[in-house]
Amino acid sequence: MDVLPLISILSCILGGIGVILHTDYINKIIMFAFLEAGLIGLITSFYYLDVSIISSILEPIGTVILLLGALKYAHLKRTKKKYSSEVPILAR
Amino acid sequence: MEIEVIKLIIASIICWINFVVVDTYFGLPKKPGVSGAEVIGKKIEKIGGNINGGYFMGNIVCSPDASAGTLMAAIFYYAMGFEGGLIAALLIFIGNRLCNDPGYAGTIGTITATILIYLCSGFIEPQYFIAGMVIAIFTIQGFHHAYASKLLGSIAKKMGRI
Amino acid sequence: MDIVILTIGTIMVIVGLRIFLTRSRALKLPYVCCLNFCMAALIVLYIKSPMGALTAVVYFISSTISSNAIAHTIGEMKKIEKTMK
Amino acid sequence: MNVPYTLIYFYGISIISSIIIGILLKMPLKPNTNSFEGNILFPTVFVALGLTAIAEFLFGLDIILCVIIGVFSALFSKYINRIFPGVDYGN
Repeated sequence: MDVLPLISILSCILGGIGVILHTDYINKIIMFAFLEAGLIGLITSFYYLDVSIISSILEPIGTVILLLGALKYAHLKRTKKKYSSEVPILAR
Repeated sequence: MEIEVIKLIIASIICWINFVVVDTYFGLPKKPGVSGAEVIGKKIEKIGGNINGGYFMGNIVCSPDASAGTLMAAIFYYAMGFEGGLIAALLIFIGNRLCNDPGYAGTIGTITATILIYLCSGFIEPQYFIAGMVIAIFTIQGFHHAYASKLLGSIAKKMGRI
Repeated sequence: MDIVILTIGTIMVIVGLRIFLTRSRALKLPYVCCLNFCMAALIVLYIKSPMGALTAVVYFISSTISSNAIAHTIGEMKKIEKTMK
Repeated sequence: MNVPYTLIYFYGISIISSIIIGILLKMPLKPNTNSFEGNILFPTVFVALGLTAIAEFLFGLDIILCVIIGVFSALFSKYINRIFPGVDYGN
């Protein structure tokens, strides 16, 4: 058995377990990048090169959109808490 | 078997010297080029390393510099011959500009790596340079962060580029 | 088995386990960078053609953009936590 | 170890034509490591080398093709600041 499919399958399994087990969401996104590496290697090992190029171009776009959502969520949570401590009726 | 190990070690040493010298000359340890590199530098200083070596490692993570240039030169030389190194320089320049970096270190590192591989092509085949670059990046980014950052900081101070 | 592919595979397994076991968020990113180097090298050693080299360089640059975005977001979140205290 | 010498002539033609067009376009002479603008040596020569290598791999080389590549690479690095602009993070 070749090395590339073996290591890609190992990387996919480790990344999947890591996405489930980690609790902080930046760690979840880092583990998602780890899983993407294994996925692109697994696509390449079956000689689908065009699919591999397209999916590796589209991968950072999905990561950037997830990160924008995470940043907006953190900012919103901070400001909401401060706002609710001062004016309790209007918050919820 | 022994001669393959010797070729691997020689190629690894050549790649290590090439990318550390080019990156240090173009001022990677001096300041964080992009905003994400500062976080990694501060974190490495907190666990007991050097701040300039930390900036170096953060800049390598956040944009393709001479380390990526050396790997891409070896890859394109393995696939296409000498012209591949020139194509790799153009692609690395575009990648540097996509990551908000002026791109001096990556392009010149790729050209010097291509010339070094061409000079060594009589007795070391290019696939040994691919594995040698992976070993070289493993000794900096993956083995022991504090010791590697102290080593990079001392090299930068010795070259006078802080 | 070739010694080149075996060396890169061994390094990739070690780095993958260290990504999984490190606790800090910012110190996981250098290991991810090392993993990207290993995967690009394995792709071009599996497919020896100009198209394989193009696949490797496109994969490497786009994954570098991804880790750049993750590092920038960690810095921004630390800045938010510092100002909103 | 045996490079055909006509290839070196073609690469030289594309580099020299790109530098001449760069001088005519009034690009800055001294390289500045911190700025994003292209000067007469840095992106021009490397873009010309890369495009000539791609053209050799795809079509084969010619004198007129080399001159066209030189003009195009000089124009590309003249306007490199507009094509790939640098971003400053608001601090």
